[in-house]
Amino acid sequence: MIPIELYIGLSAIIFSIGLYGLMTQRNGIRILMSVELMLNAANINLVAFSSYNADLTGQVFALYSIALAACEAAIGFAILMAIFKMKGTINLDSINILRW
Amino acid sequence: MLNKEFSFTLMGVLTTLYKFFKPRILGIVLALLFLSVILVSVVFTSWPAVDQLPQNLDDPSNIEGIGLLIFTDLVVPFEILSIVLLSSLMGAIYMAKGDGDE
Amino acid sequence: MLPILSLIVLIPLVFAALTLLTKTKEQARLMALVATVSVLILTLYMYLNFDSTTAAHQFEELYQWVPSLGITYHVGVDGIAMPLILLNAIVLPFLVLFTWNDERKSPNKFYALILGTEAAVIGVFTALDFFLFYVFWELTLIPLFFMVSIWGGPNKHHASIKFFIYTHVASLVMLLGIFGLYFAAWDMTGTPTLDIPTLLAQFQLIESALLKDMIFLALLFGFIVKIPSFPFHSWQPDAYTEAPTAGSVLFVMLKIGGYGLFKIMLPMLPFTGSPNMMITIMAVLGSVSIIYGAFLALSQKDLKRMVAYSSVSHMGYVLLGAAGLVSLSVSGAMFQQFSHGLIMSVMFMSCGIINNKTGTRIMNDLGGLAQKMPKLAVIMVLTFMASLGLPGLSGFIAEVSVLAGSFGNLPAYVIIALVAIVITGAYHLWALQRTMFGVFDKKLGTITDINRYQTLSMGVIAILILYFGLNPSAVLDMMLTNSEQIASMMAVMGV
Amino acid sequence: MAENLMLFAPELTLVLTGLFVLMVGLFLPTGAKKVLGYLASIGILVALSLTVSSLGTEGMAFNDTLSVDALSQFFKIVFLVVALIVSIASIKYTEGNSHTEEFYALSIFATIGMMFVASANDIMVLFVAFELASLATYALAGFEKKNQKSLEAALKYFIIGSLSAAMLLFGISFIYGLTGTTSIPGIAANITALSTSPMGIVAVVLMLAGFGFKIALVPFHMWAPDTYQGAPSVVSALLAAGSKKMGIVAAFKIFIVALIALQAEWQIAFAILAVVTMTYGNVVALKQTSVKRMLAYSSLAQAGYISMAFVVLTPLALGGGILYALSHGFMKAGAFIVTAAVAYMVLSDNKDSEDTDHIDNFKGLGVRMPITALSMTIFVFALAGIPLTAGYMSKFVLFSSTIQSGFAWLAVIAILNSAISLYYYAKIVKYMYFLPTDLEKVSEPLPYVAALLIAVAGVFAIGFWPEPFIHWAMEAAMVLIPGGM
Amino acid sequence: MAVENYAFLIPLLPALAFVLTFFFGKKLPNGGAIIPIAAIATSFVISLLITLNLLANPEEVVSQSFSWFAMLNIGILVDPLAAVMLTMVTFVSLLIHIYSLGYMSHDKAQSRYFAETALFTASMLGLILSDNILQLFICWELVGVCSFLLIGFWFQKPSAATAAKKAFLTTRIGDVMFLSGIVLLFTDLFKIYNGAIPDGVYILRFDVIFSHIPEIAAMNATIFGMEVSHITIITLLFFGGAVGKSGQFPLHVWLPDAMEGPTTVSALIHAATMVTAGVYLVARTFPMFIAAPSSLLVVAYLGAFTAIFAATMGIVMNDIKRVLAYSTISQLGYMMLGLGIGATIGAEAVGISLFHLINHAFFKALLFLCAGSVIHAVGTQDMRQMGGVAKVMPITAATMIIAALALGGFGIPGTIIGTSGFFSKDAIIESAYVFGASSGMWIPYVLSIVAALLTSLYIFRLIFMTFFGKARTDYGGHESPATMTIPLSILALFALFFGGLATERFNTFVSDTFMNDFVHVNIAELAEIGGYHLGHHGHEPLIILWLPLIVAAAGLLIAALVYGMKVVNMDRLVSRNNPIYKLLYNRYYQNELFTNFFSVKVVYEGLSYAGRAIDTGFDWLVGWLSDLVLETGESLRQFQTGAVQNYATAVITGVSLLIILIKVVMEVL
Repeated sequence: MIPIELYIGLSAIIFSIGLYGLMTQRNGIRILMSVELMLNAANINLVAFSSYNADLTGQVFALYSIALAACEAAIGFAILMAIFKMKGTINLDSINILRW
Repeated sequence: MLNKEFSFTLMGVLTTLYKFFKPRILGIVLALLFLSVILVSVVFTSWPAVDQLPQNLDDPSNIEGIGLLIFTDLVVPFEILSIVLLSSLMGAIYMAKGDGDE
Repeated sequence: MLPILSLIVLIPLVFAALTLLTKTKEQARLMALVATVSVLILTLYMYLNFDSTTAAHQFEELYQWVPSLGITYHVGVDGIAMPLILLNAIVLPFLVLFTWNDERKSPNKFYALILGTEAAVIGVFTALDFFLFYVFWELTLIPLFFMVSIWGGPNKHHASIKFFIYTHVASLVMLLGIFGLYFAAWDMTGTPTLDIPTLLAQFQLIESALLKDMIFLALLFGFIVKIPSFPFHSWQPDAYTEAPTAGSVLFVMLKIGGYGLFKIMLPMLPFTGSPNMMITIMAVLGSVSIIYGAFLALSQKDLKRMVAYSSVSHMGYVLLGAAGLVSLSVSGAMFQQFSHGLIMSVMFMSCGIINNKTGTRIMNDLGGLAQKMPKLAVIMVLTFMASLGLPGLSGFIAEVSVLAGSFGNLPAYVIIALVAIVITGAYHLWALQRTMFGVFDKKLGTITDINRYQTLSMGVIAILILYFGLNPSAVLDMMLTNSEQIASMMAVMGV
Repeated sequence: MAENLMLFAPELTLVLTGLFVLMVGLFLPTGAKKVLGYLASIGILVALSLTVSSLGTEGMAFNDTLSVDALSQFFKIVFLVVALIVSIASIKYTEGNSHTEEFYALSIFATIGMMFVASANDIMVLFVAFELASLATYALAGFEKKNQKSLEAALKYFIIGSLSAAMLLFGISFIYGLTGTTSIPGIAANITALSTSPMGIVAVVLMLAGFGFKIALVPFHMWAPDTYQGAPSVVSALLAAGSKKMGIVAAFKIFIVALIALQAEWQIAFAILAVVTMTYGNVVALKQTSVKRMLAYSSLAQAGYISMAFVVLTPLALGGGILYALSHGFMKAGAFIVTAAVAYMVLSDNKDSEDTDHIDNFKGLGVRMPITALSMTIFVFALAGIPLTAGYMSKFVLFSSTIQSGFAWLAVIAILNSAISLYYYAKIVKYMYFLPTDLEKVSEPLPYVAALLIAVAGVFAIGFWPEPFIHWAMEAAMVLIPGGM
Repeated sequence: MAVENYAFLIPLLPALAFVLTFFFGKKLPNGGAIIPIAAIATSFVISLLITLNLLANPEEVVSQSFSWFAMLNIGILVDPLAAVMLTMVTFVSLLIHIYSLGYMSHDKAQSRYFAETALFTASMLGLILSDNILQLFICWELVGVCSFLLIGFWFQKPSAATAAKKAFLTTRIGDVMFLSGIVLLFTDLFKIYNGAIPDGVYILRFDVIFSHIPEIAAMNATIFGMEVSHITIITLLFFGGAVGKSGQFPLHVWLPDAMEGPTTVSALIHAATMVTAGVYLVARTFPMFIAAPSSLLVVAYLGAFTAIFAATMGIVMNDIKRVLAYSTISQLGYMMLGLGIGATIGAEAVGISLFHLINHAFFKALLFLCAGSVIHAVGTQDMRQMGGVAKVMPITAATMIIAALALGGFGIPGTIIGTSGFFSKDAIIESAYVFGASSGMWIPYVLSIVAALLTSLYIFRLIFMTFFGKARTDYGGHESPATMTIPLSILALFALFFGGLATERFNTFVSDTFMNDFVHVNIAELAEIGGYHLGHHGHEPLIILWLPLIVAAAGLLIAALVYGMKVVNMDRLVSRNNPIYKLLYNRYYQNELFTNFFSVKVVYEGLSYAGRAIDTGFDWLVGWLSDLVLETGESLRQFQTGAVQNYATAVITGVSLLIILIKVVMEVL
């Protein structure tokens, strides 16, 4: 039997990887991927807890959140596309006219 | 060029490592900090339901339960999700689509 | 019964709005005159019907406003407020007359702001609810801020911002004090109220001496910045100097700091944790203001700035008198506010005229103006004499009451004030000598005497200075009634 | 079921309005799309009047996943009022735009999301509705897709939004794991496992990050200035005035109702964040040259004030916070609409203007657009807390309750902050009235004026006659702490 | 008809005249001079009638009080002391006004002149009439203001404006002391009544004050380790006021400068009004002084010192008016000395002093008016440019010599033959002798004798330099018109005969001031409070009676020898190389010390600029604070880098740190 700590540990690691990606990457797509990673880490948690709590709500939640992640990705890509169309790049370093 | 790629001197390794880590070091540190905070918390938490895991083993398929839940107890989020989908679709299309009218 | 107090606040407010809509200078000034004169008439009516033998509030009106927080619309006047309302009501029509022929941009806004200030200041004096009090208190800021920023001198932005922020911070601290009082009373009685008399009565029931001291000090801070007293006076010379003449006069009318001192601080004083410390604070600030303002006035080159600093010095008497805690000193301090209002308004009008006609206020560049402007010279000499405390004029009554009244309790501070009298005389005379007397400088060009509106307005106020100097009882009686009440409370508490 | 639906008539009206606008828009030529704005406004107005008329009704619906009570009613009114102001103002903003229907549909959907958050009684509903409000506004922020700033605003908003959504979800997952339920009252009932473990703090902070993103609390605020500045002004109004309040109501529900057992933890967190946020917001706002950015920082500061309600946690404080939310809705929406009007003015002077939100454009506004300038004066004075405005009334209740509960230090900091804030608010007024301009007077577009007047009316209504509003706010606060702690 | 009931008109009529003349004088001939003249004449008549009535019935003092404000009142009190003063002031003022008709006839601002002199007279009359100390102070200050206005009458002259300011400020230093005394007195009385003053009791009225002298004397204050009675402090402060007003050392510096006004104004100031106010104040509050012997000593010593101090300077002045000015200071010193020796002779001191005051008023007014007449004719004030004026202006010369004789104090002891100054001044000198005899303190007496010598010397120096010898410059002069000479003649008559005629009655009449229905004090008992007994008049040796006359004659002789016959060459003495001459000529460098160093350097440049620096400091502090906040804002802005990864970093850092922070805080709490 796998202790739940391991699931949570896994999800925490995945989440941290997502965080790391978010902090260091310059490419918009990679950023999006990092976000997906984090959302899915949370999903792992939800499903694991659902299972350990013998309660299906968590799994439903996970489903919803997958859908939300998809929506988010869609919007994110659309924004990146718009930016690409205007500037020809999705390198986030070049997007900092709004500051201070 | 060749010389550089195949140099396995200690200095070279260190330089490469340094170049790799320098822009990433803050991210790594912070991610590790976050991870450690979570993990410490996880370890010091007494999780309640460890023994009860096998309960679900007799019905490995949850699809039916999930379906029931979606359309009974949790119908509201589902409905809202539909609006979310619609609006994100709308938003995505609007953002992504070229300007035909120009 | 006519809701006379509401009327004297509402009339200027409504007319201010109407004045904003006018197009020409003629309409605007007429509006302003009508409004101020009607306030004057109502106030005189009130004054004549005022019973100066009682310290109770008169002409009260009370309506519920926000019952859940204990906020009411409660107005009324007593012997502390009445003279100050009278002061405003008297000076404002003449201020309008004074500016009758002036040319300035957007006169409609100008007169609207004058009326707005009048409404707000009178509002403070009538309010018997802390909420209302604070509302009017803050409202006085806005028109004056605009007054300075639109029509002010070359340094107007700096001055207006400084004034605004300085006094706003003070008001906020005062608000903290009000909150403290409000909730301490709420906790005790279980019902929220912001009614000033009720809260003042409940203040003594608060158990924690520390809390009482904090409340007292917070309120005191708010008031003394407005007075203003050393060391929180530095907004005042800038604001007074940069303001247009009418603005300076309005600033002078803004006697709300001292009013709060008498109305709110003194009834609370004997019940604070350490009344003696509070008295010392007030006395020290008062006497230091007196002498410090005097020295600074002496060092000024700019006539208007000198007058502004002299105001710091004079308002020191208000604090000193309040700290004296004898009915004579307290009423003298109240009278000082009243008389200072009259005197300073004429002084600022004189400064304004001199600045207008000669284009400078630097005293060394002036001189011999008495030859060209004899009428102004007469009025100016009279008011300067009043300001330096010449007997027979109103300033003296106030000073002597404060000094004689306070000496018993605060001898050391009174001696400081007495020393300052000489300095006060010095800078006044020096200013007179350098502006009015001596050889007329041809560089100043052709200079005509003041016009008849200015003569009328300044002359009438000057005559009032004389009148109240000879017959101080006209307002001092009602002040005495109230200050005796305060003093007797001190006596009961053994302070 | 029917009663359930009746409870949600305002939401349903909005959904129908959104869909209707979207459908109609498809068949209309660009020139005629102006009518969509009116349609949307009418729909919102209907929803608003339905909400107001149903004030006082209470009830649970859909297996207790949604609840209608004083709190949700109050915040629904806040969102609807903001939506109404924004939608009226947008009539002018979207004029001549071929994508009007998308704009209106998205803003209405975002409003629906906010309203569902207000009535959510289940953390899952709350999360999904939260995401609805976020996702719809991501696109809105980038609505001017030819404008680099707008796109950048959208991107930053989106990335930080996704991050905080992930954190929120992560936090929710822990709460779910340790309490075994997603129902808000259920969590409160099963809190023991969470409150006794270190996971409690983690969950609280993760949730805080999620909501703090919306509320714009330091350090989760960093998107806000950029986005408020870059996004179209009307959208900024919706974000600052509406979606910020959604974060607040969500935090109210989660922290005060569900996680009340962890009160000590999140009170500390809120105390720190409130102080840091209000100070940072005010201090940084001092030197801004973009009015929208200044308003964004001011909005940060206001969020800091509202957060004080979490620290004090008395009925009066919560009532004050809730009242502040409403007042801030009026003031901030109004102020951003003013920047929209100014942007319109600047663009009508010069089509290629870049910095439409620069404070220099406010020079002489008092002459050029008198109504707009006067409204702006009222809004900034209200934000600064000048009496007889909504801002003062709310500060009065909130700050005074802080003192009442013995948090005098917090009140002192807040009051000092509001003194500092006066500097930059006064600066705007100074630019509008005291700095000269040689440009002509501009006719003020009716929609903007109408929106501004609504906001001004709201500001003065609360300022002059606060009694009913305080009453409602207190009732709403009582929902959160029934016992009155 | 009871003329007493109209006593209030005495100051009121001139005050009214001021208003009328000020506003309507320009339209009337002679600047409306007739109004004040008529008003003052009426006042004079009333005063005279009251005085005569009082002479007949010393008990019938006039006293009327009205409540003013708080526990203070306004009222009038005409007792013998006030009555003689009133009569003198109205009389001299009337004559000066008449004289001014001619003297000021060419001045454009005539009406302002007459208005201001009327007010000046009115304030002085009000001062005399006051029945309470506060009202006295009020009029006291008004007198100061009028002097300010009149000294600065030709305000377009910078020197006049400066002199006016100096006069006002210097006297104001004294006024502040006076006011301090009133404040202390008030506080003490307030304490005595324990704050509850019965209705109808006006605590600053003289009768109330005097009746509480024992209680006040019982109060003590510790100053620099010394126990001082409050009565001593109060009287010293009052005397401080008198020092300022009456030009006693060291506050006399304004008096010589006050010559910047018209000569008639100088006459008014020096003879009738202003300067006598100080003496009057001490006389009026004499019962208090009696109870404070140390104060009386101060009065006596300072008076004697001033008498000789001013006389030394009078010798070397070349400006005719300045000589007279120093003479005034010196004579006022005599009056103070006369009061100061009251510790020995009791209430009689008031009589002696007042007698000299009255006589001095006559001959000093006469001296000034004559000097004015001479200046009017000659067109200069410098005596070195005069000489032989007697030939041109016989009446003026004659009257002035009479005045000089009066000032010098010529007369035959033991008879009633003598100039007015003789009777009063000798009385003071003799009292000083008595004082010395009873207390062993001889300094006042010695000083007063030497001063008598100097007095005679400087006044005859003036006479000889001005009227005799050859004309030193080419001036065209003529005798003044009748409006000027008639007042001169009248005054000359008084200067000659008044002393002799009044000397019998005067002392007792005035000394009775403190023994009537209104003010009833027992001087002897008060002296007991002060801790001493009044002395008794012994019989002075004959030489003491004759000594003043001898020194006066000696002075006359020296003046005649040096300035009249020029038997002694003064060139060596009168030179800048002679340090004593230099010291005297530069007036002991008071101007440098008081004005330039103390007022300008210490007060103006030192203290006020220090205050200014402090103020700038406060401003700077506030500015610095606000700049700090602004700068903080500016630097905090930099955190907002614009790079979205940094934003994410901030969020993540925030989350991690917040978790740790809360944990830490939870542990700590």
